[in-house]
Amino acid sequence: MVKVEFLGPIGKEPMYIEAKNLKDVAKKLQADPEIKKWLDECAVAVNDKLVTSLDIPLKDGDKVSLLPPVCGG
Amino acid sequence: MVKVEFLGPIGKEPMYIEAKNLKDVAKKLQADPEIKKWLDECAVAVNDKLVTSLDIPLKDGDKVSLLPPVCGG
Amino acid sequence: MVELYRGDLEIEQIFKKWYEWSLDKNFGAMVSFVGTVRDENAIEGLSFDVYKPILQEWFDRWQKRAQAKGAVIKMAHSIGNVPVHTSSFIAAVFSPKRRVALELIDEFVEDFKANAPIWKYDLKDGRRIYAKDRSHKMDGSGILNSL
Amino acid sequence: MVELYRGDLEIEQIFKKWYEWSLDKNFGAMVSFVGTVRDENAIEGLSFDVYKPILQEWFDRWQKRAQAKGAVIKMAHSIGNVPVHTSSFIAAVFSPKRRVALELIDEFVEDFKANAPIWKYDLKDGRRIYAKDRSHKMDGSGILNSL
Repeated sequence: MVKVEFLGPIGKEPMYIEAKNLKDVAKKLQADPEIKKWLDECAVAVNDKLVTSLDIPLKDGDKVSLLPPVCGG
Repeated sequence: MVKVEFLGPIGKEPMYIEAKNLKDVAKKLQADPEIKKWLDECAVAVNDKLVTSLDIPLKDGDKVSLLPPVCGG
Repeated sequence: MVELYRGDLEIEQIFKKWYEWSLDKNFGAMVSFVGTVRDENAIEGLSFDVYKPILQEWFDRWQKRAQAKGAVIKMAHSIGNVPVHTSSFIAAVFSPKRRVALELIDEFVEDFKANAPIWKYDLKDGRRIYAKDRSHKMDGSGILNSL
Repeated sequence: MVELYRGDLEIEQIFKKWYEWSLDKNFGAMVSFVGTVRDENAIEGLSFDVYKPILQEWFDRWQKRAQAKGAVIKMAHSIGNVPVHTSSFIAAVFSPKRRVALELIDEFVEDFKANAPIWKYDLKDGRRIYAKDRSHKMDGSGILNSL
Protein backbone atom coordinates (compact mmCIF):
# COMPACT_ATOMS: atom_id res chain seq x y z
CA MET A 1 0.00 0.00 0.00
CA VAL A 2 1.09 3.55 -0.78
CA LYS A 3 0.01 6.50 1.34
CA VAL A 4 -1.24 9.56 -0.56
CA GLU A 5 -1.39 12.74 1.49
CA PHE A 6 -3.01 16.04 0.59
CA LEU A 7 -1.19 19.10 1.90
CA GLY A 8 -2.42 22.57 2.80
CA PRO A 9 -5.85 23.68 1.64
CA ILE A 10 -6.91 20.43 -0.07
CA GLY A 11 -8.22 19.44 3.33
CA LYS A 12 -8.63 15.72 2.71
CA GLU A 13 -7.57 12.80 4.90
CA PRO A 14 -4.73 10.59 3.57
CA MET A 15 -5.65 7.73 1.23
CA TYR A 16 -3.99 4.30 1.11
CA ILE A 17 -3.93 2.74 -2.34
CA GLU A 18 -2.32 -0.10 -4.28
CA ALA A 19 0.16 1.32 -6.79
CA LYS A 20 3.32 0.02 -8.47
CA ASN A 21 4.34 3.42 -9.75
CA LEU A 22 3.25 7.06 -9.90
CA LYS A 23 1.18 6.41 -13.06
CA ASP A 24 -1.06 4.07 -11.04
CA VAL A 25 -1.50 6.82 -8.45
CA ALA A 26 -2.37 9.34 -11.16
CA LYS A 27 -5.05 7.04 -12.64
CA LYS A 28 -6.70 6.44 -9.28
CA LEU A 29 -6.69 10.12 -8.30
CA GLN A 30 -8.11 11.17 -11.68
CA ALA A 31 -11.08 8.91 -11.02
CA ASP A 32 -12.10 10.97 -7.94
CA PRO A 33 -13.80 14.23 -9.06
CA GLU A 34 -13.05 16.00 -5.74
CA ILE A 35 -9.34 15.31 -6.18
CA LYS A 36 -9.15 15.58 -9.96
CA LYS A 37 -9.87 19.33 -9.85
CA TRP A 38 -6.66 19.85 -7.83
CA LEU A 39 -4.36 17.75 -10.03
CA ASP A 40 -3.49 20.41 -12.62
CA GLU A 41 -2.30 22.69 -9.88
CA CYS A 42 -0.43 20.33 -7.60
CA ALA A 43 3.25 19.50 -7.46
CA VAL A 44 4.12 15.98 -6.31
CA ALA A 45 6.62 14.59 -3.84
CA VAL A 46 7.55 10.93 -3.28
CA ASN A 47 8.89 10.33 0.21
CA ASP A 48 9.32 14.10 0.61
CA LYS A 49 11.35 14.56 -2.58
CA LEU A 50 9.71 16.62 -5.32
CA VAL A 51 9.43 14.73 -8.61
CA THR A 52 8.81 15.92 -12.15
CA SER A 53 8.01 12.63 -13.91
CA LEU A 54 5.45 9.84 -13.52
CA ASP A 55 8.01 7.11 -14.35
CA ILE A 56 8.72 6.48 -10.72
CA PRO A 57 8.32 3.02 -9.19
CA LEU A 58 6.65 2.81 -5.80
CA LYS A 59 6.88 0.16 -3.10
CA ASP A 60 4.90 -0.69 -0.01
CA GLY A 61 5.05 2.08 2.57
CA ASP A 62 6.03 4.84 0.15
CA LYS A 63 4.41 8.23 0.61
CA VAL A 64 3.10 10.43 -2.20
CA SER A 65 2.31 14.06 -1.32
CA LEU A 66 0.25 16.55 -3.33
CA LEU A 67 1.32 20.19 -2.94
CA PRO A 68 -1.19 22.79 -4.12
CA PRO A 69 -0.18 26.38 -5.08
CA VAL A 70 1.94 28.04 -2.41
CA CYS A 71 2.33 31.53 -1.00
CA GLY A 72 4.72 31.98 1.89
CA GLY A 73 5.93 35.21 3.44
CA MET B 1 36.26 86.85 -0.05
CA VAL B 2 35.28 83.26 -0.76
CA LYS B 3 35.96 80.48 1.70
CA VAL B 4 37.49 77.30 0.25
CA GLU B 5 37.29 74.24 2.50
CA PHE B 6 38.99 70.91 2.09
CA LEU B 7 36.97 67.94 3.29
CA GLY B 8 38.01 64.54 4.60
CA PRO B 9 41.58 63.36 4.08
CA ILE B 10 42.91 66.49 2.36
CA GLY B 11 43.68 67.72 5.86
CA LYS B 12 44.18 71.38 5.06
CA GLU B 13 42.84 74.47 6.85
CA PRO B 14 40.27 76.56 4.93
CA MET B 15 41.57 79.27 2.59
CA TYR B 16 39.99 82.66 1.98
CA ILE B 17 40.47 83.97 -1.54
CA GLU B 18 39.23 86.66 -3.91
CA ALA B 19 37.16 85.07 -6.68
CA LYS B 20 34.33 86.23 -8.93
CA ASN B 21 33.50 82.73 -10.12
CA LEU B 22 34.57 79.12 -9.85
CA LYS B 23 37.12 79.56 -12.65
CA ASP B 24 39.03 82.05 -10.48
CA VAL B 25 39.05 79.50 -7.68
CA ALA B 26 40.29 76.77 -10.02
CA LYS B 27 43.19 78.99 -11.19
CA LYS B 28 44.30 79.82 -7.65
CA LEU B 29 44.11 76.23 -6.45
CA GLN B 30 46.05 74.95 -9.48
CA ALA B 31 48.89 77.25 -8.50
CA ASP B 32 49.38 75.41 -5.17
CA PRO B 33 51.21 72.10 -5.79
CA GLU B 34 49.94 70.56 -2.52
CA ILE B 35 46.36 71.21 -3.60
CA LYS B 36 46.77 70.66 -7.32
CA LYS B 37 47.44 66.95 -6.87
CA TRP B 38 43.93 66.54 -5.36
CA LEU B 39 42.04 68.47 -8.02
CA ASP B 40 41.58 65.64 -10.53
CA GLU B 41 39.93 63.56 -7.87
CA CYS B 42 37.74 66.07 -6.11
CA ALA B 43 34.10 66.90 -6.61
CA VAL B 44 33.09 70.47 -5.86
CA ALA B 45 30.23 72.03 -3.92
CA VAL B 46 29.23 75.70 -3.75
CA ASN B 47 27.36 76.54 -0.55
CA ASP B 48 26.84 72.80 0.00
CA LYS B 49 25.37 72.12 -3.44
CA LEU B 50 27.40 69.88 -5.73
CA VAL B 51 28.23 71.54 -9.05
CA THR B 52 29.39 70.11 -12.36
CA SER B 53 30.48 73.26 -14.17
CA LEU B 54 32.97 76.09 -13.57
CA ASP B 55 30.60 78.73 -14.98
CA ILE B 56 29.32 79.62 -11.57
CA PRO B 57 29.48 83.18 -10.25
CA LEU B 58 30.58 83.63 -6.63
CA LYS B 59 29.96 86.45 -4.20
CA ASP B 60 31.42 87.54 -0.88
CA GLY B 61 30.83 84.94 1.81
CA ASP B 62 30.24 82.02 -0.55
CA LYS B 63 31.74 78.67 0.40
CA VAL B 64 33.46 76.29 -2.02
CA SER B 65 34.08 72.74 -0.78
CA LEU B 66 36.41 70.13 -2.26
CA LEU B 67 35.26 66.52 -1.80
CA PRO B 68 37.92 63.85 -2.39
CA PRO B 69 37.05 60.20 -3.26
CA VAL B 70 34.51 58.71 -0.85
CA CYS B 71 33.88 55.34 0.71
CA GLY B 72 31.07 55.08 3.21
CA GLY B 73 29.60 51.98 4.76
CA MET C 1 17.89 25.03 9.92
CA VAL C 2 14.63 26.73 9.07
CA GLU C 3 13.14 28.25 12.24
CA LEU C 4 9.37 27.82 12.58
CA TYR C 5 7.29 29.50 15.27
CA ARG C 6 3.61 29.29 16.15
CA GLY C 7 1.94 32.67 15.59
CA ASP C 8 3.62 35.96 14.71
CA LEU C 9 7.41 36.30 14.89
CA GLU C 10 9.35 38.23 17.53
CA ILE C 11 11.33 39.97 14.83
CA GLU C 12 13.58 42.06 17.11
CA GLN C 13 14.60 38.95 19.07
CA ILE C 14 15.35 36.90 15.96
CA PHE C 15 17.23 39.75 14.31
CA LYS C 16 19.27 40.32 17.48
CA LYS C 17 20.11 36.62 17.78
CA TRP C 18 21.24 36.36 14.16
CA TYR C 19 23.17 39.65 14.24
CA GLU C 20 25.03 38.66 17.39
CA TRP C 21 25.76 35.22 15.94
CA SER C 22 27.31 36.90 12.88
CA LEU C 23 29.61 39.38 14.59
CA ASP C 24 32.69 37.18 15.04
CA LYS C 25 32.24 35.42 11.66
CA ASN C 26 33.89 38.27 9.76
CA PHE C 27 30.98 38.94 7.42
CA GLY C 28 30.99 42.48 6.09
CA ALA C 29 27.33 42.59 5.04
CA MET C 30 24.00 41.43 6.46
CA VAL C 31 20.89 41.97 4.38
CA SER C 32 17.55 41.04 5.88
CA PHE C 33 13.98 40.86 4.63
CA VAL C 34 10.94 41.10 6.93
CA GLY C 35 7.40 40.37 5.75
CA THR C 36 4.58 41.98 7.75
CA VAL C 37 0.84 41.35 7.39
CA ARG C 38 -0.87 44.35 5.76
CA ASP C 39 -4.28 45.60 6.78
CA GLU C 40 -6.19 45.04 3.52
CA ASN C 41 -9.27 43.25 2.20
CA ALA C 42 -10.86 43.53 5.64
CA ILE C 43 -8.77 40.63 7.00
CA GLU C 44 -8.01 40.09 10.68
CA GLY C 45 -4.72 38.49 9.74
CA LEU C 46 -3.20 35.68 7.72
CA SER C 47 -2.75 32.04 8.62
CA PHE C 48 -0.12 29.62 7.35
CA ASP C 49 0.35 25.89 6.88
CA VAL C 50 3.96 24.78 6.46
CA TYR C 51 5.21 21.41 5.22
CA LYS C 52 8.50 21.20 7.05
CA PRO C 53 10.32 18.26 5.35
CA ILE C 54 10.18 19.78 1.88
CA LEU C 55 10.72 23.32 3.18
CA GLN C 56 13.90 22.19 4.93
CA GLU C 57 15.15 20.44 1.80
CA TRP C 58 14.38 23.48 -0.34
CA PHE C 59 16.24 25.64 2.21
CA ASP C 60 19.23 23.28 2.34
CA ARG C 61 19.67 23.64 -1.42
CA TRP C 62 19.76 27.44 -1.00
CA GLN C 63 22.21 27.14 1.88
CA LYS C 64 24.60 25.15 -0.36
CA ARG C 65 24.26 27.75 -3.08
CA ALA C 66 25.05 30.49 -0.53
CA GLN C 67 27.97 28.54 0.90
CA ALA C 68 29.55 28.33 -2.54
CA LYS C 69 29.69 32.15 -2.46
CA GLY C 70 31.02 32.32 1.10
CA ALA C 71 27.58 33.37 2.40
CA VAL C 72 25.07 32.05 4.96
CA ILE C 73 21.27 32.29 4.80
CA LYS C 74 18.90 32.22 7.77
CA MET C 75 15.11 32.21 7.75
CA ALA C 76 12.21 32.03 10.17
CA HIS C 77 8.50 31.67 9.38
CA SER C 78 5.20 31.54 11.23
CA ILE C 79 2.83 28.57 11.48
CA GLY C 80 -0.85 29.32 12.16
CA ASN C 81 -2.41 32.72 12.72
CA VAL C 82 -0.56 36.02 12.28
CA PRO C 83 -2.55 39.21 13.03
CA VAL C 84 -2.49 42.32 10.85
CA HIS C 85 0.59 44.54 11.53
CA THR C 86 2.69 41.68 12.88
CA SER C 87 5.29 39.70 10.96
CA SER C 88 5.29 36.17 9.55
CA PHE C 89 8.64 35.95 7.76
CA ILE C 90 12.24 37.03 8.21
CA ALA C 91 15.23 35.99 6.14
CA ALA C 92 18.82 37.22 6.19
CA VAL C 93 21.94 36.74 4.10
CA PHE C 94 25.41 37.22 5.59
CA SER C 95 28.43 37.52 3.32
CA PRO C 96 31.94 38.94 3.26
CA LYS C 97 31.03 41.35 0.44
CA ARG C 98 27.86 43.32 -0.15
CA ARG C 99 27.10 42.36 -3.76
CA VAL C 100 26.68 38.69 -2.87
CA ALA C 101 24.29 39.49 0.00
CA LEU C 102 22.21 41.99 -2.00
CA GLU C 103 21.80 39.60 -4.92
CA LEU C 104 21.17 36.48 -2.85
CA ILE C 105 18.44 37.99 -0.67
CA ASP C 106 16.54 39.02 -3.80
CA GLU C 107 16.81 35.62 -5.50
CA PHE C 108 16.09 33.77 -2.26
CA VAL C 109 12.94 35.74 -1.42
CA GLU C 110 11.58 35.42 -4.97
CA ASP C 111 12.16 31.66 -5.03
CA PHE C 112 10.70 31.42 -1.54
CA LYS C 113 7.47 32.98 -2.81
CA ALA C 114 7.38 30.64 -5.80
CA ASN C 115 8.50 27.33 -4.35
CA ALA C 116 8.52 27.14 -0.54
CA PRO C 117 5.79 24.67 0.57
CA ILE C 118 3.77 27.14 2.62
CA TRP C 119 0.05 27.83 2.20
CA LYS C 120 -1.55 31.14 3.04
CA TYR C 121 -5.09 31.82 4.24
CA ASP C 122 -6.94 35.06 4.88
CA LEU C 123 -8.50 35.27 8.34
CA LYS C 124 -12.01 36.72 8.21
CA ASP C 125 -14.57 36.36 10.99
CA GLY C 126 -12.27 33.78 12.53
CA ARG C 127 -12.39 31.60 9.38
CA ARG C 128 -9.44 30.58 7.20
CA ILE C 129 -9.94 31.27 3.48
CA TYR C 130 -7.24 29.86 1.15
CA ALA C 131 -5.53 32.76 -0.68
CA LYS C 132 -5.68 30.89 -3.97
CA ASP C 133 -5.56 33.95 -6.24
CA ARG C 134 -2.22 35.02 -4.66
CA SER C 135 -0.71 31.53 -4.70
CA HIS C 136 1.76 30.09 -7.18
CA LYS C 137 1.98 26.63 -8.71
CA MET C 138 5.24 25.02 -7.67
CA ASP C 139 7.72 23.86 -10.32
CA GLY C 140 6.51 20.56 -11.78
CA SER C 141 2.83 21.07 -10.98
CA GLY C 142 0.24 19.16 -12.99
CA ILE C 143 2.11 15.93 -13.69
CA LEU C 144 -0.62 13.81 -12.09
CA ASN C 145 -3.04 15.08 -14.75
CA SER C 146 -0.61 14.56 -17.63
CA LEU C 147 -1.54 10.97 -18.61
CA MET D 1 16.79 62.47 8.51
CA VAL D 2 20.16 60.75 8.32
CA GLU D 3 21.10 59.46 11.80
CA LEU D 4 24.77 59.95 12.70
CA TYR D 5 26.38 58.46 15.80
CA ARG D 6 29.88 58.74 17.25
CA GLY D 7 31.59 55.34 17.19
CA ASP D 8 30.04 51.99 16.28
CA LEU D 9 26.28 51.65 15.88
CA GLU D 10 23.93 49.91 18.30
CA ILE D 11 22.40 47.97 15.45
CA GLU D 12 19.80 46.04 17.47
CA GLN D 13 18.50 49.26 19.03
CA ILE D 14 18.27 51.09 15.71
CA PHE D 15 16.65 48.11 13.97
CA LYS D 16 14.12 47.76 16.81
CA LYS D 17 13.28 51.46 16.72
CA TRP D 18 12.75 51.46 12.94
CA TYR D 19 10.82 48.18 12.93
CA GLU D 20 8.45 49.38 15.68
CA TRP D 21 8.01 52.70 13.89
CA SER D 22 6.97 50.81 10.75
CA LEU D 23 4.39 48.43 12.23
CA ASP D 24 1.30 50.64 12.03
CA LYS D 25 2.31 52.17 8.65
CA ASN D 26 0.95 49.18 6.72
CA PHE D 27 4.20 48.37 4.93
CA GLY D 28 4.39 44.74 3.86
CA ALA D 29 8.16 44.59 3.43
CA MET D 30 11.22 45.87 5.28
CA VAL D 31 14.63 45.21 3.75
CA SER D 32 17.69 46.27 5.71
CA PHE D 33 21.42 46.36 5.05
CA VAL D 34 24.04 46.31 7.81
CA GLY D 35 27.74 46.97 7.17
CA THR D 36 30.19 45.51 9.69
CA VAL D 37 33.94 46.13 9.89
CA ARG D 38 35.86 43.04 8.77
CA ASP D 39 39.06 41.88 10.41
CA GLU D 40 41.48 42.22 7.47
CA ASN D 41 44.74 43.93 6.52
CA ALA D 42 45.75 43.90 10.19
CA ILE D 43 43.51 46.86 11.00
CA GLU D 44 42.16 47.66 14.47
CA GLY D 45 39.08 49.18 12.90
CA LEU D 46 37.92 51.83 10.48
CA SER D 47 37.34 55.51 11.03
CA PHE D 48 34.96 57.83 9.19
CA ASP D 49 34.60 61.51 8.39
CA VAL D 50 31.11 62.58 7.32
CA TYR D 51 30.10 65.84 5.69
CA LYS D 52 26.57 66.15 6.95
CA PRO D 53 25.06 68.97 4.79
CA ILE D 54 25.74 67.23 1.48
CA LEU D 55 24.97 63.78 2.91
CA GLN D 56 21.56 65.00 4.05
CA GLU D 57 20.85 66.53 0.65
CA TRP D 58 21.91 63.33 -1.14
CA PHE D 59 19.68 61.36 1.22
CA ASP D 60 16.71 63.72 0.71
CA ARG D 61 16.87 63.08 -3.04
CA TRP D 62 16.70 59.33 -2.37
CA GLN D 63 13.81 59.81 0.04
CA LYS D 64 11.84 61.63 -2.67
CA ARG D 65 12.59 58.85 -5.11
CA ALA D 66 11.38 56.29 -2.55
CA GLN D 67 8.27 58.31 -1.74
CA ALA D 68 7.26 58.28 -5.40
CA LYS D 69 7.10 54.47 -5.07
CA GLY D 70 5.22 54.55 -1.76
CA ALA D 71 8.40 53.62 0.14
CA VAL D 72 10.47 55.11 2.96
CA ILE D 73 14.25 54.90 3.44
CA LYS D 74 16.11 55.18 6.73
CA MET D 75 19.85 55.21 7.34
CA ALA D 76 22.33 55.57 10.17
CA HIS D 77 26.13 55.88 9.96
CA SER D 78 29.08 56.16 12.29
CA ILE D 79 31.40 59.15 12.72
CA GLY D 80 34.90 58.46 14.03
CA ASN D 81 36.36 55.13 15.07
CA VAL D 82 34.57 51.80 14.56
CA PRO D 83 36.40 48.67 15.84
CA VAL D 84 36.66 45.41 13.91
CA HIS D 85 33.50 43.23 14.23
CA THR D 86 31.23 46.16 15.02
CA SER D 87 28.98 48.00 12.57
CA SER D 88 29.24 51.42 10.95
CA PHE D 89 26.21 51.51 8.63
CA ILE D 90 22.58 50.44 8.58
CA ALA D 91 19.97 51.32 5.99
CA ALA D 92 16.41 50.09 5.54
CA VAL D 93 13.67 50.40 2.96
CA PHE D 94 10.01 50.00 3.90
CA SER D 95 7.38 49.53 1.20
CA PRO D 96 3.92 48.09 0.66
CA LYS D 97 5.27 45.50 -1.79
CA ARG D 98 8.47 43.49 -1.71
CA ARG D 99 9.83 44.21 -5.22
CA VAL D 100 10.11 47.94 -4.54
CA ALA D 101 11.99 47.35 -1.28
CA LEU D 102 14.36 44.73 -2.73
CA GLU D 103 15.24 46.91 -5.71
CA LEU D 104 15.55 50.18 -3.78
CA ILE D 105 17.88 48.83 -1.10
CA ASP D 106 20.27 47.59 -3.80
CA GLU D 107 20.28 50.86 -5.77
CA PHE D 108 20.48 52.94 -2.59
CA VAL D 109 23.45 51.05 -1.11
CA GLU D 110 25.36 51.14 -4.40
CA ASP D 111 24.82 54.88 -4.83
CA PHE D 112 25.71 55.37 -1.17
CA LYS D 113 29.09 53.73 -1.80
CA ALA D 114 29.67 55.87 -4.89
CA ASN D 115 28.35 59.26 -3.86
CA ALA D 116 27.73 59.72 -0.14
CA PRO D 117 30.26 62.27 1.24
CA ILE D 118 31.91 59.96 3.75
CA TRP D 119 35.63 59.25 3.99
CA LYS D 120 37.06 56.02 5.29
CA TYR D 121 40.36 55.44 7.08
CA ASP D 122 42.06 52.26 8.23
CA LEU D 123 43.04 52.31 11.90
CA LYS D 124 46.52 50.88 12.43
CA ASP D 125 48.59 51.43 15.56
CA GLY D 126 46.08 54.10 16.51
CA ARG D 127 46.74 56.06 13.31
CA ARG D 128 44.18 56.91 10.60
CA ILE D 129 45.27 55.97 7.08
CA TYR D 130 43.00 57.19 4.25
CA ALA D 131 41.60 54.17 2.38
CA LYS D 132 42.27 55.80 -0.96
CA ASP D 133 42.49 52.60 -3.00
CA ARG D 134 38.94 51.61 -1.92
CA SER D 135 37.49 55.09 -2.45
CA HIS D 136 35.45 56.36 -5.39
CA LYS D 137 35.50 59.70 -7.14
CA MET D 138 32.12 61.35 -6.77
CA ASP D 139 30.12 62.31 -9.84
CA GLY D 140 31.56 65.52 -11.31
CA SER D 141 35.06 65.07 -9.91
CA GLY D 142 37.97 66.86 -11.58
CA ILE D 143 36.26 70.03 -12.79
CA LEU D 144 38.71 72.26 -10.92
CA ASN D 145 41.51 70.82 -13.06
CA SER D 146 39.60 71.14 -16.33
CA LEU D 147 40.68 74.65 -17.37
